[in-house]
Amino acid sequence: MALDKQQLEEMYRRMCLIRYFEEAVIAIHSSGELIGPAHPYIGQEAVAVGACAALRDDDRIAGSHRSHGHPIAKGGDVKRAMAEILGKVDGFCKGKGGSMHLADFSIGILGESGIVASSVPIATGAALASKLSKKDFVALVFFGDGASNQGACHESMNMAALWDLPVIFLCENNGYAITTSYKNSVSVDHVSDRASAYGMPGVLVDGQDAIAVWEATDEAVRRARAGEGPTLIEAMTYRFEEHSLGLDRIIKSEYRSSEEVEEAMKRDPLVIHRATMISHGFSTEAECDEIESTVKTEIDEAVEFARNSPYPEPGDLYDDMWATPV
Amino acid sequence: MALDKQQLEEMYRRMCLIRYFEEAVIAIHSSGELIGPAHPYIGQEAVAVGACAALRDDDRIAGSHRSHGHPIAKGGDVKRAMAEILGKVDGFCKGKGGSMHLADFSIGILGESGIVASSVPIATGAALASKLSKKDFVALVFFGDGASNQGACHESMNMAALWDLPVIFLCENNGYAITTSYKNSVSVDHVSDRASAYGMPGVLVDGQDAIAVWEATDEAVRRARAGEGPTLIEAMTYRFEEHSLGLDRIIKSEYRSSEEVEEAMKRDPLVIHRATMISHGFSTEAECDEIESTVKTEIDEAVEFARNSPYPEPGDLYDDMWATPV
Amino acid sequence: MPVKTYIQAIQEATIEEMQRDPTVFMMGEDLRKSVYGATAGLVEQFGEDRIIDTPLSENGFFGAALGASLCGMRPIVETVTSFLWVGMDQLISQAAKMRYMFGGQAELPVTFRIRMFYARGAAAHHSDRNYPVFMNTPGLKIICPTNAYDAKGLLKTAIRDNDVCMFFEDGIAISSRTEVPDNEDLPGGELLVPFGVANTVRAGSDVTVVGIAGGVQHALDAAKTLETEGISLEVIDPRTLVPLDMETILKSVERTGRLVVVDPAHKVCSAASEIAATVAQEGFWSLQAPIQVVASEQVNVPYSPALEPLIYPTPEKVVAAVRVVLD
Amino acid sequence: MPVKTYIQAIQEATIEEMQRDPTVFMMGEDLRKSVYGATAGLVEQFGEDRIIDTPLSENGFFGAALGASLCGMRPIVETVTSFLWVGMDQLISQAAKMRYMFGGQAELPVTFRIRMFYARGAAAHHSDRNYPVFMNTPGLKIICPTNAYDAKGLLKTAIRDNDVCMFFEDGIAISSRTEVPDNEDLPGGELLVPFGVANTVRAGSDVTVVGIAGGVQHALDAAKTLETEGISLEVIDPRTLVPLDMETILKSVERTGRLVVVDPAHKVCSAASEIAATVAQEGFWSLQAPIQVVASEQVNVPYSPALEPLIYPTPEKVVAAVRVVLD
Ligand SMILES: Cc1ncc(C[n+]2csc(CCOP(=O)(O)OP(=O)(O)O)c2C)c(N)n1
Ligand SMILES: Cc1ncc(C[n+]2csc(CCOP(=O)(O)OP(=O)(O)O)c2C)c(N)n1
Ligand SMILES: [Mg+2]
Ligand SMILES: [Mg+2]
Repeated sequence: MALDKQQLEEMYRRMCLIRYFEEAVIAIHSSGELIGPAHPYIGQEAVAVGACAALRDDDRIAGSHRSHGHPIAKGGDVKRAMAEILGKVDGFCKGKGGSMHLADFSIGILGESGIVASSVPIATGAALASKLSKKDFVALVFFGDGASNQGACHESMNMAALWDLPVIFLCENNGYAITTSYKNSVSVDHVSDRASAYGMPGVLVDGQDAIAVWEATDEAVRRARAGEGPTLIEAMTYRFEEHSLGLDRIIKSEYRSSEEVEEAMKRDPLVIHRATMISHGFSTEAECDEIESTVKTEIDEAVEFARNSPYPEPGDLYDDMWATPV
Repeated sequence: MALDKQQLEEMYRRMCLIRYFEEAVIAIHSSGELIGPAHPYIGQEAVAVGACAALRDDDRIAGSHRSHGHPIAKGGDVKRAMAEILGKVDGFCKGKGGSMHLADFSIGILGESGIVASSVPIATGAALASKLSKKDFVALVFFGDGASNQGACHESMNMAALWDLPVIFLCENNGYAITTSYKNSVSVDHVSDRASAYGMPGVLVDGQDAIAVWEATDEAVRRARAGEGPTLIEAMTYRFEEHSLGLDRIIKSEYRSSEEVEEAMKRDPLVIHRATMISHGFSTEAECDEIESTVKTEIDEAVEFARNSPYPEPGDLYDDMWATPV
Repeated sequence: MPVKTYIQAIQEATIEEMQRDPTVFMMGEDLRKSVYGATAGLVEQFGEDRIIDTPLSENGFFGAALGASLCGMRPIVETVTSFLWVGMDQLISQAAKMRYMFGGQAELPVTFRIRMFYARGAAAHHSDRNYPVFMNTPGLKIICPTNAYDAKGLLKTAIRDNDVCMFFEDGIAISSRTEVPDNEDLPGGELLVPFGVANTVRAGSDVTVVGIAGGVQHALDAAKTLETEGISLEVIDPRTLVPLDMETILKSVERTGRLVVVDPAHKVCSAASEIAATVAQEGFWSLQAPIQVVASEQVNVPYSPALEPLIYPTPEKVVAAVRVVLD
Repeated sequence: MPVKTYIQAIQEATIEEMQRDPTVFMMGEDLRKSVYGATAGLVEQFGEDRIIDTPLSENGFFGAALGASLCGMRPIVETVTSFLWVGMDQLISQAAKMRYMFGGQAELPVTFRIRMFYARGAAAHHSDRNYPVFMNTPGLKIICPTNAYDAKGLLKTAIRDNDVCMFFEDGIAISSRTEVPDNEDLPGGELLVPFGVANTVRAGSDVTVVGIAGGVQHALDAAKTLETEGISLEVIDPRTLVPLDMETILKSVERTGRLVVVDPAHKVCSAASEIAATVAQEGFWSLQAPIQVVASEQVNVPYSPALEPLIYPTPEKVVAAVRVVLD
């Protein structure tokens, strides 16, 4: 393993950040403080964190609707993330984007898309910019198993392969698109099986194991930076919560069995990562506990910060529409 | 070979029909009688004819912008096709569609699309109707190498494979999308290599050999009718003319070498088919000549018919907009 | 008379039409589990062949619905305004144009049921009110029911119609409840609301207020407020935007001389603009005051609960517009 | 002063901006062989990295252009109106919304150069005049140059602008020739036409005629015809539809009291409707006659040369409309 103690602990810290962040969002939502949709990332933390651990600050990421985890994994400030979700001025987007749009361009977080798969071409374009401007940053886009069926993915992968773009297509296969099993929406066994149709490597990886995701991404990043082109990675993961906050009120019938959910939850990515750190002698139980409790405080502070941040003023409505106002 | 003399001769007849039809269209265009765009099918006749020879009248086809050949191969009336191209009332579409829209629903010609790849989902839906209504007709869609890069193809192939739809995706790889070599637009060696990404058979076939195209299509039709699902066929072919009538005035620089064009034109699908018929003892030279001359007359008559057909009246303008007028 | 929600009305219309005609079937995302609420229990009743869950491929399955309709089927497609952009090619180049382009050969009995969310913190990506965009290209019928009665009656008409119908389900109207008669109490035994016939929801004499989609309720609320001041609004709900019953609107303006149009869509090139322009052309001599359009601010939909409510029409904005035309 | 075609003007603007700024590059189909005429020789001059031929994947490469623009590049995308539908998701959900949605972080200096073919027998699939559709969703600048001078000056402005610009190249205007000054004869050394400033192409006193895209020429032709009868038209070319210089239009209507708007787009929810609606709201008291809109018939574009010409505005239709407003 090429990761050292500090890196592994930072990964653990970020996974905890995401987990507690999401738990806070769920609590806030059920209190009625948050009205819009929000899609918890709980259960998938190892994917975002493993992938972003292989990236530099100037590498770009783009995400999806289920995208609280991605910006946090990339190093985004949880205070500003939480403020955004509450629609406050101190949010990443001054409250204009919300849960599905947590961007921080200053550290390569190009934002997410509520329209499924719509950020895949955007990330491909970021990689094109890297190539054209002879920089060596890479772009990585997170998208779901459901998203993989959109034409936007096909077009982007074809272009990226044709032009050897430094882009990583990271499909988070959590088994479902809302209630639709990926077995009923993807016509082959694995999304990564489709890589060969573009002439790029397709890598299937355990998405509950942050280190495995890091390894696959690290190799894809190496390829990308070396000008060898794109990689399609499929991380098998699971969403522990319902599709979206509030949707549990709508989805009454079962679309996944409780046995399946229970089984999947046994492979908690935080537990797995913590166990690896300890069993390999990188960290002690106490050190891990310490990380957890620091993160808990950080999230409490983020909620506090977000709650105290003011709402935008009516006069802010038209700001940010145009670079040169019309 | 499972084709008999009559079938082979009918195939030859249709290939000649297409060839002479297109030559007549070119002549008409250069005389200035035709102003809109038209995309000659010359050089690709074996694809349409070979494929349609495997179809029944109630099977559906859909095509592209380069679609004079497809409806003729399916048995469409050349008189009405020519009248349509001249914008006359006796045209298939009463002059409202023109060169890119030669539909005759009564014999399964669902029409074409000027928007590249846009008829691929339509054909997929026709196949869905076949399945849902428990009929056994199949749908076949012709599209180009360029078209294969559109998201619409990806989405359609995935759905067709998922639902085992009786549809045949027939990619006519004529090497170019206008001036763009397919090597610069498709990131793998062959479009048919992409079939495995959907879990359907991918068949690469010599598109200059009508019999080879028929064989591949016939097997795909068998599969489709048996409920075994879709097939992707890639027919390697070549367009002998410029992309579009009139465009030769625009495309001044070479995008394909004259050697390449000459080499390709040596494999004229009409010559190849005629030679097969004769060498296998199905038909004599005289019989083939006879077919050709009958067809020539037929096309002359079609031109005559089209020229004599009246233009639509101004009062026809709003007809056919709505089933129930607004 | 039983009171029903908008969603119930939609579900009833769907069930009745599916029972009546075996070629009617549904396509969409997560229909079987009824994520958008109007398809609960349908798969149990009609089977998987008639309630089809599609992959996330709007352009692909919109087109597949069109293709199926060309071969004798009558698909109902469920989707959301914001996802229409993804399938726009099939909607404009095929759905709107095929019939004409093929000289009338193509029958396209497809109904797109389109949920229109807004005003609930869903941000710019899930708050489109884009029916005006589909009015520009001829070939699509545009239906905007504003209550359960119309939702049922118009949906049944749409499913039976042989043209492509785009049925916009206003996210504000969706929670409303209206009286919807039982079939046995109806002459003819069923509820069918014709296209192109506006509904004068409230008769009045001072100002004509045309409400579109969620705008109708704002108009009615404004009417109530102004009633207390002795100002009488005539509120018209066009119900369908293509075809559009301009006659009813023009006749009303003839009497009132004043027009306010309320449209939750973005103002520029909105349905409200179209109605205003038509009245400025054909009803000009009736007008005694400037036409007022109350539509959404020309700004993307902000997420923040502090900003989003500012952009949409409200009863207060309608009241203010009425005061302008009466000034 | 040298006379240039519209296409030459576009090519000149492109070359000047590419020379000036190394981050400007082009993406599109068959650019290197200049299938649409305005990119001839560019790949020889600027290399394959700056003149990129894309696969047939409009949604994909529109999005890639946007993504590249977020990382410091300034793409010019060449396409055709009718292919915009295919890439609509990227245009509406991303291009129009990203900047606002991300609180101003996203700069999107992308120019879409969009060829607008019509009136040449290309049938319904290749004859869209769809700029009004892009006016409804806020976030896109819409530019409609009607002559070579404006084409050059507005394109240069668009390429330098940090917002998404949609530059519609009218297929009728394309063959026109206009005087375009050489750079050395210009103060500042280059031709830049600002957005949001309408051009009063012809001063007049009886009727204000606003022409959009190809409509300007019809208005000018009508003006010539009517001049002989002593009727004086003021012809205004807004040049950009977003931003739209309503002030110039309203001021003109204040003087003439009469308005005709000529728009080759389909009439319903057109740019003409929007202008008419705005004048009916803000310029009402100036109006002395009904506003007349001369736009395309609300029917799909027929292929037949016997039908197609019937649907578009013509000078004769403009003359007839002017007679109505003077009646
Ligand atoms: C184009 C589009 N279609 C439909 C939706 C509604 N929708 C939101 S998330 C989702 C499922 C996405 O599934 P997947 O890509 O697997 O991501 P996951 O939710 O599992 O993380 C759907 C259908 C959407 N937002 N955009
Ligand atoms: C969506 C779309 N983009 C671009 C075009 C312009 N165009 C017409 S034909 C064509 C090339 C098509 O290539 P291919 O699919 O290989 O078919 P071929 O012309 O070779 O038969 C292009 C780019 C179009 N009609 N539709
Ligand atoms: Mg998923
Ligand atoms: Mg080709």
